[in-house]
Amino acid sequence: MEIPLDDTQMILDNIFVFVCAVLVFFMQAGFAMLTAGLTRAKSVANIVMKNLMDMSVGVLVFAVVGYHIAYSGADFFGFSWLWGGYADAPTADYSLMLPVDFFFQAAFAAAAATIVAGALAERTQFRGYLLYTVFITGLIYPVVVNWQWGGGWLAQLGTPFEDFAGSTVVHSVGGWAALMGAIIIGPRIGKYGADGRPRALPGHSMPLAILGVFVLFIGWFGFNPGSQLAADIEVPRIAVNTALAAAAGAVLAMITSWIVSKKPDVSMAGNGLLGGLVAITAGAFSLDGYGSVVAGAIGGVIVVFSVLGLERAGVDDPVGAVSVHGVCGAWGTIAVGLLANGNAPFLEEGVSGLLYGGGVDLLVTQLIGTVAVFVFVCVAAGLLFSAIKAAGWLRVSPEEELAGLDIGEHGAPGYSFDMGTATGLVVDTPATATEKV
Amino acid sequence: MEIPLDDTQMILDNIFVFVCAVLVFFMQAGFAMLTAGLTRAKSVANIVMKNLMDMSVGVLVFAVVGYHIAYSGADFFGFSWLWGGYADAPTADYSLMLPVDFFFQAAFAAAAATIVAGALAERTQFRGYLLYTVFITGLIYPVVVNWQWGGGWLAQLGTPFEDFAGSTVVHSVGGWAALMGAIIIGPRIGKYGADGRPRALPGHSMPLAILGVFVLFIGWFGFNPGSQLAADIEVPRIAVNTALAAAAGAVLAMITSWIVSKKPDVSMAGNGLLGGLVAITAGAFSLDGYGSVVAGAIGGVIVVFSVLGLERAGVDDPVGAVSVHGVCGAWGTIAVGLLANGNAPFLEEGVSGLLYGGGVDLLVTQLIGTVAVFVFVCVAAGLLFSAIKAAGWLRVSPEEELAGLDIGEHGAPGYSFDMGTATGLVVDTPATATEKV
Amino acid sequence: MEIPLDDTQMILDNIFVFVCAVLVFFMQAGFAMLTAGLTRAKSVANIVMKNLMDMSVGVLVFAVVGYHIAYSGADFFGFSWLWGGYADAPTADYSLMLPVDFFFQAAFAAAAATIVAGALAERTQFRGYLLYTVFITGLIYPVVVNWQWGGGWLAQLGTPFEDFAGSTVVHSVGGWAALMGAIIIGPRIGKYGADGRPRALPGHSMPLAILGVFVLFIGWFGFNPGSQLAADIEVPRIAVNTALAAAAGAVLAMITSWIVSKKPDVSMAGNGLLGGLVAITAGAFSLDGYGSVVAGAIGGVIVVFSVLGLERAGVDDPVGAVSVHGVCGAWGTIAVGLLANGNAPFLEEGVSGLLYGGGVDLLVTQLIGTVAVFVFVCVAAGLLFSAIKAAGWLRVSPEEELAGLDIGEHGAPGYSFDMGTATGLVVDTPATATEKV
Amino acid sequence: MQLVTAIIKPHMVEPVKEALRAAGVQGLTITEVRGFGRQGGHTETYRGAEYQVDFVPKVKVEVLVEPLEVDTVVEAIVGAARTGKIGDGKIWVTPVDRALRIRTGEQDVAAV
Amino acid sequence: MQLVTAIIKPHMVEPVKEALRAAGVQGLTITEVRGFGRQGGHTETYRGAEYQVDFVPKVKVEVLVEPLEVDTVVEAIVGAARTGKIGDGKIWVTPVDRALRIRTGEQDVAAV
Amino acid sequence: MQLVTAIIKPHMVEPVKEALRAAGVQGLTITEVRGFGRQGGHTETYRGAEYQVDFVPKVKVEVLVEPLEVDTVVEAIVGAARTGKIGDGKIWVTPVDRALRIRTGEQDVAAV
Ligand SMILES: Nc1ncnc2c1ncn2[C@@H]1O[C@H](COP(=O)(O)OP(=O)(O)O)[C@@H](O)[C@H]1O
Ligand SMILES: Nc1ncnc2c1ncn2[C@@H]1O[C@H](COP(=O)(O)OP(=O)(O)O)[C@@H](O)[C@H]1O
Ligand SMILES: Nc1ncnc2c1ncn2[C@@H]1O[C@H](COP(=O)(O)OP(=O)(O)O)[C@@H](O)[C@H]1O
Repeated sequence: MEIPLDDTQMILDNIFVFVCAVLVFFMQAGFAMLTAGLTRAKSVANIVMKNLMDMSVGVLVFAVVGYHIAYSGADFFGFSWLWGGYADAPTADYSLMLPVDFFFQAAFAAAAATIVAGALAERTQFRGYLLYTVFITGLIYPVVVNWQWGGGWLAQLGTPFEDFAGSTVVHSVGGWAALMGAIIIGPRIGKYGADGRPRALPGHSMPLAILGVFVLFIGWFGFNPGSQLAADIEVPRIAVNTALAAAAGAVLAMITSWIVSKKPDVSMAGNGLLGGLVAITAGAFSLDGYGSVVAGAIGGVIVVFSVLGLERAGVDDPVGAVSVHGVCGAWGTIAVGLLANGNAPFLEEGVSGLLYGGGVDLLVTQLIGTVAVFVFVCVAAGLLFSAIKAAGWLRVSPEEELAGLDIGEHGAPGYSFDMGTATGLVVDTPATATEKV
Repeated sequence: MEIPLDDTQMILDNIFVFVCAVLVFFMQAGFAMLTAGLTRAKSVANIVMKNLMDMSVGVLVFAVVGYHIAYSGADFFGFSWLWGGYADAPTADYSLMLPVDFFFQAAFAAAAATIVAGALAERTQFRGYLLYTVFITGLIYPVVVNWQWGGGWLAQLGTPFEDFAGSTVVHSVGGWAALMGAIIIGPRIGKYGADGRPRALPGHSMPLAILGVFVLFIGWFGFNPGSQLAADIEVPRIAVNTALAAAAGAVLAMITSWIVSKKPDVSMAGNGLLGGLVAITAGAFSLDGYGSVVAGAIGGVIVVFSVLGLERAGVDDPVGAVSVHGVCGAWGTIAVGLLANGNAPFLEEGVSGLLYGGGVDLLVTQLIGTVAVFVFVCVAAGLLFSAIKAAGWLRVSPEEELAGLDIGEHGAPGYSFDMGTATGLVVDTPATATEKV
Repeated sequence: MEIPLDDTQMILDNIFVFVCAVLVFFMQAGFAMLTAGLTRAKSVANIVMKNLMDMSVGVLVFAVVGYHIAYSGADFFGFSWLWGGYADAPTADYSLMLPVDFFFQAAFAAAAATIVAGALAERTQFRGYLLYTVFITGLIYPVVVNWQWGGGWLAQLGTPFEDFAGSTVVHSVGGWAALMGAIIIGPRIGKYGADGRPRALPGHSMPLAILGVFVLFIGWFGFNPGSQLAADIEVPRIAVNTALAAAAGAVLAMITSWIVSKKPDVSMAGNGLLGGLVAITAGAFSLDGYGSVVAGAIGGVIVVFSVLGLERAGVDDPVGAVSVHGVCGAWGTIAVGLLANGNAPFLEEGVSGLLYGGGVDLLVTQLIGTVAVFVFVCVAAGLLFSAIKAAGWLRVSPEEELAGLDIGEHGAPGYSFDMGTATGLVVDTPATATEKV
Repeated sequence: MQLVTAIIKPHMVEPVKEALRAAGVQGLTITEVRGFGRQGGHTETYRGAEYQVDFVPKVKVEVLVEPLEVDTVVEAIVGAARTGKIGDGKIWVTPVDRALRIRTGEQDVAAV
Repeated sequence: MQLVTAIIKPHMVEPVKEALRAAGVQGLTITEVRGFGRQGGHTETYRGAEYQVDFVPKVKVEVLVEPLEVDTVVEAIVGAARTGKIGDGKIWVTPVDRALRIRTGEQDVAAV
Repeated sequence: MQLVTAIIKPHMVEPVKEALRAAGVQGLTITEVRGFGRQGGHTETYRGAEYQVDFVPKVKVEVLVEPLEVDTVVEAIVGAARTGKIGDGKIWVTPVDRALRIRTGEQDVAAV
């Protein structure tokens, strides 16, 4: 295909996707802060280091291997394109240049990789984590992308699988890998009492955690609208759907946690917003505003119960990665089969979900894709983490875990307050003795 | 109006406003960090939770009610547009699509709502705050928007009210609501000594606070340039005016605080930058570079004296929200009446302020708008907060306040440092005894 | 030159550079968090204040002086353009409007200025730092810009100096100024033991530091792609080069620190990512993907050895600013002379580096430029810091330094944790006595 | 010399300090501590799970006093720190063999 | 009355508290401290430079007990805190002249 | 046994530790504390308002020593921590009835 290089609309498409990709890369900062905030201070340097390195390693591995598996279908290694000359190579289907397509996809790959860090936090060896990163960005994630966005079997089903921005392709892949990792590595020391009941190991900083949530929220406006892969009039609608689902997820998670545990839990509300976002990621294009609110709201409810259920089932996921990305990703994918609105003027194809009179075809497809990815990722990640475990690279020693991974893995603590500044110089006191309590 | 859907300029306008809206939503992270940093650690989870939820609740309420009050003039409830089909609905006056207009306006509504959180920090019940959020995003803010941007009476004055991006319509609305809230709820325990003199209750983290300032600064480049509602050649000039005013505000607030209190105060300089931004928000289009510097600089000076004055008057506003948003918002609106430069080539209409030879007409209009909004918001917010107070939903118990709202409202502290990590493992010492001080 | 104001491509160019400038301004938040995280808690308010004020002062000084020195060649002071009428003034060479060009350049000037803050952290008087800021943004940086981007002698060499986005023009200027400052002010008390050997004074917060790294990473996608000064099809390729170099820098710095100090150092990996970015800044346009990986990877290795070498040489640079910006900036500039790929289809001019068969011409030019800037900045900054020192404005008293600059310079500590919240309420314990270690 | 040690509620630091100052005490040292006692802890909830926090924040106040003033000091503390609610804390007095001001080397009573 | 002070490893707080509770102790106070001892510190590396950290985190436990129960209390602590590895910590017992409950003014044995 | 407690300036921890080590001391425990005394506090300004901070950061050093070494230890601390400026701090010595090493159960002199 010849690209009209002087076409402003084409340039705009490329610039738009570039900007969206930057927003998606920004999500790395959000993941880092969220995960740091929801885990303990003694391993905080380790967790941000894992975030930093899964992005760095992931981008390189995806450049030479993953991207080619995902999209070429044939060439598994792609050193050649790095040589240059890729500037005016368009991708097959779109008016996008190859580099901008790679840039956007690499940001997605890094996001899929980093989801796992939180679920394995506070107990995973750094080298083991690096090894995992190589395989998820080089093999596991790319294979799933190939199935769908690479034009593979999911895209070729009678009723094609609809996963607009990756509820399943990105988030569930990360989430199910996180699930397998968390199961295979086992819970943190102290997570379960002698009686087997879960104990709270509170995250050390809610401001960092919620900062992370806000940053992820912002990044999602690159994730979903950018997945349109063109600057067109659908973009605003996709953004609104995304915002509505996020808001609904946060509100419903807050309400649910309020009912379940008598107080509105801060980190649950944050997880709920993210659950709402994951839930709308598959359907950001095909749902209407109502559908988006419903998908997000149910995502928010699901997150709370999923977190509690996994905890009771003995899966220790300190940040709720499995629930937010895995479970809500599955829900979001299935939600398309229920709520896709093909009747609204904006969907020319007219593919609708069950509740909008489209019959069960789409729903069945969505279920097939969801289950297929679940099975594939669980098997692949299960083998991967089992191999890392067998090599003795998975879990740190109990001594190191109790002391925190910062010193053990990286040589120095993540926080070092000077004497006299940790507690500040200010004693917090009411003004007068009459205000005694 | 028929929209030419294949028009790249029209697409560009929509994409531009979308990107600006994302920047405005990013301000939520800025507000959260600023407010968290300038308040005490024991209520830090509560304050970030309030920020998270006013955005989430605000977006939903604005979607179904507020947006329609603001712009329809007739339909107060707007469930129908959520059904779909809104994709190619243009707004009346612009080439913007309905969803992008909503997305941008929703970000503004969330900003107006969240301003109040800081002023009421450390003592407001969470449920009371939620209730307030519903009313400001669903009613109070939309009514003011309707007056001006909705084409209401302010826009229809002989010399129309000029509030480009919302010094009054957004910031003063938040600021005056914050003022009424702070008055009605009363100061924090310990803020005033037995002698009635104000005492400092220092914010717990300057890095978080200044991070918030930087994020808000960045977000403002969505707020002001985006308010042009089109990607045109005025955008860069609006951005420069915004940057100059922010810089002048920060520098002047620093100098003022240096003179007033012998040291350049960090949080005041941050407030000054924000005061400069609020002060240029009304005039970002109609002022020239000089005017922008002057408006911002005076904003920076005002902030310092306003903060001190309110404190002495018994109004406890931990983060300076009333001064930054209310007072500087009023100043910025009036500044347009003084400094609008209709002589420069860029303003075709040629409406000038008093100091640029335009006479008093514009100034009078600006004063009318400023006062009208002040009166309306004070009455409306006054009623609202009084009602919440009467319901017993406004203030937490003294016991809870002293212990911090994190545990009382949300069940767990916002910070949980492990023993041994709070203070790090590193003793901060000079190398040798010869460096004794 | 008449600008076709109705040309959508021209508007797109301006909007694109505006968005990139916002990303570059966002780097200020990154610098603030990085520098705060890598220094001690007792001076944290001071360091974020310095970041806030160098941006604010820098923007104003650059507006009235620096920008005109940089680009006019004649008019050293530029008050007039602030009057207005600058809206439709195009810059000479590009289709950019004057305000967007200024906005972008001002963000660069602020970045150059703020680099120094980290190297002088924890011991520099605030007023001395302000004075420095005026001179770097008003004189030193603009002169170097004039040499190259202003069309000065570096741009007029036979083989013109190639510094696409400013490895030398921006980063080395900041880095060498930081070097001179660090030498002239001397190391922090306690940095060197009685035996003269360096001691670690660990930064107080790795999460803040790595947050800063991520934010800088994001900002760089404004810095490099924006330096194309047009929305064209080269932008995505520049972005990919930037991402590859950053990733390679992080990975190689991690590996190098792992080898050198037995553990993968978190802050070094962060520095390495930044070193990779600085190293690709000069060649983001002219290198291919391989070259970018190589340039970034070597940057990552250099950073580690440079940090260690400077420390041993007695230069105390708490955050590695000299190594990241100065040394990697020089490397990146020279790398263009080695790795520029003029053979790939995307470079019409066909200027290649030594290793790509282009001979030594470009390499010689690059060395000339690198050395010239090094000499000029060292002399100019040397004089500047010596003068500030002679005036007694450079270093705080030992008493103040030991107690931290927050109280001494700004009157209050940067952190104030309430009693009972600093350490949280939660005792971190394993569940059972059987897990004794 | 004697050392009076008191465990009090954190927000009582200010009134206790003022009461001691009024009683003529010229110096004291405080430490952040956490207490377990009759007051009990409280239940917190994090991510939907309840957990028991047994320790509550307290502040330890230590005052070195000459024997004759011990009663005054104890009474001053009690007077300022008592709310009558459970958890007000404890005071204990221990003997001190020797006291010394580092700056001057002054001993015992002259040291405080 | 006597005051039993123990320096223990931070993660021993919970078992020690449980052991003391089992031994009938109704109250105690803990403080975050840092210890220097035979256990030695450890080497850390920051930005490529090694440095020695001499102090390790410990927790101080203070229990006011009546003289007859000192042995029980000491044994309870030892039983719970001993791992046999270097750094388990110390216990010391000091005399208390007087003890008092702030809330009620109860003295000595009645105060604990 | 005796317990030597010293309140010193935070940046004196290192020299005091070295002096004690040189004097043969094998272990000690430090705690972050805040002191009120003749040194006075200082005035801070926050958001334009002045306020008085009465407490200054100090570090408490505790050393368990056998009676014969008390003087050596006290002198070592004084020698390292004295600057002659107000606020250098205090030392006090209290009797210890019993001392014990948790790891081995060794008692008294053998425990330190
Ligand atoms: N036996 C004890 N030894 C040491 N400290 C104690 C003891 N008993 C109580 N405390 C301290 O005193 C505080 C208050 O005791 P508590 O029993 O809760 O209430 P009250 O002082 O009103 O009886 C506790 O939090 C703890 O710090
Ligand atoms: N002489 C001492 N005085 C006060 N505290 C001490 C003394 N010796 C040891 N400690 C404390 O006891 C802790 C453990 O001592 P250490 O010598 O490391 O191991 P162990 O208790 O197994 O002999 C130290 O970290 C320190 O806090
Ligand atoms: N009576 C006291 N009881 C307990 N601690 C005291 C007493 N007096 C002073 N201190 C502690 O000693 C520190 C230094 O005392 P200060 O009076 O300021 O100076 P100096 O020790 O030089 O006389 C105080 O900050 C406080 O921690």
